[in-house]
Amino acid sequence: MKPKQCNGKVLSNIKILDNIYEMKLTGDFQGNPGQFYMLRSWDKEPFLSRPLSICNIEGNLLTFLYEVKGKGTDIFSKLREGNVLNLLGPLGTGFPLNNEGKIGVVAGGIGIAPMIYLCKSLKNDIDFYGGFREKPFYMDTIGKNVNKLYISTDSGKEGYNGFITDIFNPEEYSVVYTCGPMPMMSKVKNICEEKNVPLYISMEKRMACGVGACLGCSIKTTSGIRRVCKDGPVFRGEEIIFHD
Amino acid sequence: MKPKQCNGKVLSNIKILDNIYEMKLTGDFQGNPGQFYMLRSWDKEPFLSRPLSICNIEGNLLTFLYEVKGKGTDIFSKLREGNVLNLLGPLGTGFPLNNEGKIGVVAGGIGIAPMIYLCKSLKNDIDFYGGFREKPFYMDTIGKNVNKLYISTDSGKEGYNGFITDIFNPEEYSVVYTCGPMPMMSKVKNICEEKNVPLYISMEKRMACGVGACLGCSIKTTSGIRRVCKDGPVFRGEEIIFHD
Amino acid sequence: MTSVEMFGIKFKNPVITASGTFTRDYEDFFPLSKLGGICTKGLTLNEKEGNSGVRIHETTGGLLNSIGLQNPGVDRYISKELPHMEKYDTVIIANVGGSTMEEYVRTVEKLNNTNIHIIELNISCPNVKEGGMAFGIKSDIAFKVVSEVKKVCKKPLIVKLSPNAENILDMAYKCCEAGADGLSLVNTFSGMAIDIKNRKPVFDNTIAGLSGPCIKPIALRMVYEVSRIVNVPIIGIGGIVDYKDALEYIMAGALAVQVGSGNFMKPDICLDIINGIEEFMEKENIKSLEEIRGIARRY
Amino acid sequence: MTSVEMFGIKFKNPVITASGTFTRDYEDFFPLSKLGGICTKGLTLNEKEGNSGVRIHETTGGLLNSIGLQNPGVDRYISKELPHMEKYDTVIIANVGGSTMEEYVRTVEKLNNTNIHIIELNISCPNVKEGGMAFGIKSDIAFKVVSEVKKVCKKPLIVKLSPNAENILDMAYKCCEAGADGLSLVNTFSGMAIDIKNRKPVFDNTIAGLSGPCIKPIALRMVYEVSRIVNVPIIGIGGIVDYKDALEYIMAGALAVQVGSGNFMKPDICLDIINGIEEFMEKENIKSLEEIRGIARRY
Ligand SMILES: Cc1cc2nc3c(=O)[nH]c(=O)nc-3n(C[C@H](O)[C@H](O)[C@H](O)COP(=O)(O)OP(=O)(O)OC[C@H]3O[C@@H](n4cnc5c(N)ncnc54)[C@H](O)[C@@H]3O)c2cc1C
Ligand SMILES: Cc1cc2nc3c(=O)[nH]c(=O)nc-3n(C[C@H](O)[C@H](O)[C@H](O)COP(=O)(O)OP(=O)(O)OC[C@H]3O[C@@H](n4cnc5c(N)ncnc54)[C@H](O)[C@@H]3O)c2cc1C
Ligand SMILES: Cc1cc2nc3c(=O)[nH]c(=O)nc-3n(C[C@H](O)[C@H](O)[C@H](O)COP(=O)(O)O)c2cc1C
Ligand SMILES: Cc1cc2nc3c(=O)[nH]c(=O)nc-3n(C[C@H](O)[C@H](O)[C@H](O)COP(=O)(O)O)c2cc1C
Ligand code: FES
Ligand code: FES
Repeated sequence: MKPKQCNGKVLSNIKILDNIYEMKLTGDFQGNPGQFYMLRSWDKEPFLSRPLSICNIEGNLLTFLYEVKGKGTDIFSKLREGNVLNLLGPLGTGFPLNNEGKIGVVAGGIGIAPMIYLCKSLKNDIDFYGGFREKPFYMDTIGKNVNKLYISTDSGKEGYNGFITDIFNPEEYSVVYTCGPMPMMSKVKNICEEKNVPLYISMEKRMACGVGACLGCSIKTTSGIRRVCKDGPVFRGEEIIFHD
Repeated sequence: MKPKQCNGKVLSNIKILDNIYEMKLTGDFQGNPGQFYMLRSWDKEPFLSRPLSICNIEGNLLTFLYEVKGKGTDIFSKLREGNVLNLLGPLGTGFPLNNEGKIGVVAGGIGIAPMIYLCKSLKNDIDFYGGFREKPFYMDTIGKNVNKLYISTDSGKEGYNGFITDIFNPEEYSVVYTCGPMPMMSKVKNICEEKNVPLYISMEKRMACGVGACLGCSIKTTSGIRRVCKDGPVFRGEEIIFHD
Repeated sequence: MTSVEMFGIKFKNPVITASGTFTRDYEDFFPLSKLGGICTKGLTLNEKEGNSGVRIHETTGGLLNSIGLQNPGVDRYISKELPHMEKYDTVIIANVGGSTMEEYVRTVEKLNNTNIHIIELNISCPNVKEGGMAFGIKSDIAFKVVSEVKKVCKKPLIVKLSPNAENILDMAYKCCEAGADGLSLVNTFSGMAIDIKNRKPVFDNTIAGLSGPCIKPIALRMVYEVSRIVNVPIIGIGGIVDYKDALEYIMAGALAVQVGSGNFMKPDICLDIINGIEEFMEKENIKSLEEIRGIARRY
Repeated sequence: MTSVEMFGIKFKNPVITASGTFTRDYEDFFPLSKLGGICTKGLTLNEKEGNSGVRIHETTGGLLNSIGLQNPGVDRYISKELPHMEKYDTVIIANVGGSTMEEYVRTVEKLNNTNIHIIELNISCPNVKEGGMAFGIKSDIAFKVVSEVKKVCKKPLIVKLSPNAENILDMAYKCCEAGADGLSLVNTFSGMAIDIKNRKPVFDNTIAGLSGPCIKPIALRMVYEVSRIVNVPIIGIGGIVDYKDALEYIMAGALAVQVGSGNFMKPDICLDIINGIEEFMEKENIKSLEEIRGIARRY
């Protein structure tokens, strides 16, 4: 799928929880789970576009799930129905969808965003592990083929009180996919390696171009220096080097 | 009247003609004819606020009449009902309102903006001379005490075909007020000086602070270097030196 | 909590308004005594009318200015303006401009007998054609002018550095050697703009001074580098528009900061910055700015 | 109409993509043959992994980068990447980086035997710790490296100047004396940022390179000044994001321009700039860019 420049028109942009928002755009979109778009709804300031993962695509509807972190996401959160954004995408290399057997998905916080689309696109049986700080969110959207749903919260308000990796056991799965905070993903990697279960990790790094040109998002992997925006964001677990 | 920072909420923002807009704000406003506000409806970019003259104040309603010239006024033109602007004002020294006798007002193009409020505030009989490029606009708002209304257009589409200064004769007036393009005001000054009629000129210069601190708006006058934003924008005719 | 001290002079907080960007005209918007300090417009021996033509041109993230040191001259400033400034309970810094060595010396001599707390020597104004610029560019020339001024100066002497200096480290070092009690940096960057419609430079003077958030990364780098090699107090200047910017300068090694163009965005921006610093200190449990001053230099 | 010529090489238009900001990856978004030229990422003799840690940090009106010359090395570039680049009907400029005189010379020698049209010598990358920087700062050192490279270089040689040069005029002059066939300016400005939460510099390397619209007024001033004193073609670089910016550089004396960070805003921004220049020329009845090149220098 060749990426392209396109416009998206805000259909809805609603607060899900605290500073978590769901934005639905109408337009002509495509993309696979794990791919992302570079977005901007401004002219020259801020200077750079912001990468957001595809959280869902249905027909001409593209959904993003995002957390307000700084300037750019704050501007996004203020968009209203009818506002128009510039998009560039779909970008990057997503999750492989051709695995057999039962699949484990481990997501932390806003890291659930790409996993929603992933769960909807996979034909396999899925166990979903979602780790949250205060309260789980958006879990009603993960799709029908999710078998078991494990939830943890740091607060203990819902589900297991602690880290999701405490209750994650990869032994039943033919493959595991993960996206979330680095410490979580690092732990998932260790657990999967111990049990010899193949793992795919979705990485995050600050981006300028998003298309593979600037080398701003390079990371050192076991297979050399790779660009998160083009060679990733999804990498095989054994490629990723975490510095804990 | 001490200037202050305040907010204005857009009540309406409508296109009057081509790139001429009228914006009405609600808030707590004050000010005299010839005074202006520094406006911004953005965070850091563009960096500077934009000066606009008070076109009218009625109760809690402040009207601006503006022409879209560049970045800032373009952003203004896109504001919608309910949007909020930051204002600083009222700033500067306006027109003296305590003159006796019949008054002549000569305005060119968007230079009519402060003259609307002026005409509404004066108690005197007023003759209004309005020069326009293509078509006159906003002339229905100049108020009831305008005696005669002279219109000229460069296009010849309405009124006298030519410059307003061709048909302006100051002899009947005890004082003349003018605002508009420099060449027009320079001509008005010559005409008034010839006939020995006192003149007040509203000047324009790029501003940074708007409050008298940066000296960015200084002009050389017969009474020394003066700041358009604080000592003006209204100056006595004999002070102004035009470089034709 | 936010207070800092320089030359035995106490500043309520580290936020000072920068020369040429702030006057009493701002008192309509907030009590000026809340400021750490106020720095005057560049004063010269004689009155200056400043430059002709356009004086302000907005750029992305800042502005170019070509004011040209317009000021009433030091005598009139002392007699007419200073009495008003003295009413405020804040530190007053006199910024001194000039185009010859002698002019600097004589202007400073006049300020010796006033209640001004500190003198800031502007050896770097890019907007005066006759000269002045070279002082800020070549460190040997700067050394001479600072030495001469130091001989007569009875107030603490801060030298304000130009980012256009050929070698900012050498410049800083030489100014200190010549007797500077403190350094402030940076002044505006030499820049220009062209009016493509009229096919000529926007400014009558062609070159103007760039300031605002656009210059912050460069200015911060200079403060960081200079603060590693000198032992005098440093005032960080350049593109500060919020408390985070101010804290970056402090962590880079600045004792205080000056806010210039930011005042044009919001007349009481300095208050926001002061409050922001205070809140940050509370949240991070910082008792004195000394705890974080220059902390980023460890790396 | 928009075409320009340098060293007998014809450029369809004066818009070239700047080194390190543009690769074939952009061909998804527009036909690259529309470009005046493409400049490669800085090539070094051996492969370079680039810098660790954060590599990109957004600032007001631009960004800081600390890529650290990541590249596959000149040999692999020539064998693996160049064949793809040659498909495009546009001028290819090889940007050469290095940290020793010998490295520059040997890299250039390898490029001599390729179809690359022009070599751009980057004597100014601020992101390599071992050195390289001094070449771009001291004009005497630049003179040496340019002289050595010139001796072996069989392609037209453009020297890319650093805005961090102590004296940009002297630098330009010396590079021309040493044999530069053309000059391009500017590279990124040395800048930095501090992470106040973690109280340390954002970049592992502390210093990074500033680019984008924020630097335009300074870069434009340098192009203007340099173009007044040298006779070789000049490529203007720094903060160009629309056709008006490009025309400012041309009116300041540039023969062509390079667009860097602007590509990150909009992948086909160069097309917009090319079209904008064309429309401007039509509207203003300009037959050739020569008519307006350097026109603002009259003042
Ligand atoms: C491939 C990819 C997919 C992503 N998908 C999502 C998603 O679906 N939902 C979501 O909420 N977030 C997602 N993120 C993170 C999101 O891009 C950042 O939170 C966002 O860019 C922050 O921008 P800001 O302007 O709010 O913050 P600021 O701090 O003002 O941003 C400053 C700069 O840093 C960059 N930046 C800051 N934080 C991050 C970060 N964590 N990762 C990458 N760049 C960062 C910004 O892009 C910008 O260039 C994704 C990141 C990547 C790389
Ligand atoms: C005291 C005063 C009162 C004014 N009142 C009105 C009014 O009531 N209605 C109206 O339409 N216009 C008025 N103007 C002019 C108006 O301020 C400018 O047209 C406007 O600032 C242009 O901004 P921009 O961002 O659209 O253009 P840009 O060209 O993008 O602006 C760039 C910079 O130049 C400044 N600038 C550009 N043109 C002018 C100008 N003609 N005068 C002053 N600064 C300028 C801008 O403020 C800004 O700082 C007034 C100007 C002054 C000084
Ligand atoms: C309009 C204007 C006038 C200035 N006048 C002076 C001056 O007279 N003397 C001086 O030393 N610096 C002067 N400066 C420089 C500022 O004091 C400050 O060093 C510079 O603007 C950088 O800070 P900023 O980015 O916060 O504006 C002036 C700056 C501006 C914008
Ligand atoms: C991410 C990035 C990487 C760069 N890499 C190089 C490089 O390898 N060699 C070089 O000479 N310049 C490099 N530059 C500098 C640009 O070519 C250009 O000179 C500079 O960015 C200023 O132009 P701009 O403001 O249009 O970006 C790089 C710039 C950026 C932003
Ligand atoms: S963001 Fe530019 S290469 Fe990945
Ligand atoms: S705009 Fe600053 S003094 Fe008038």
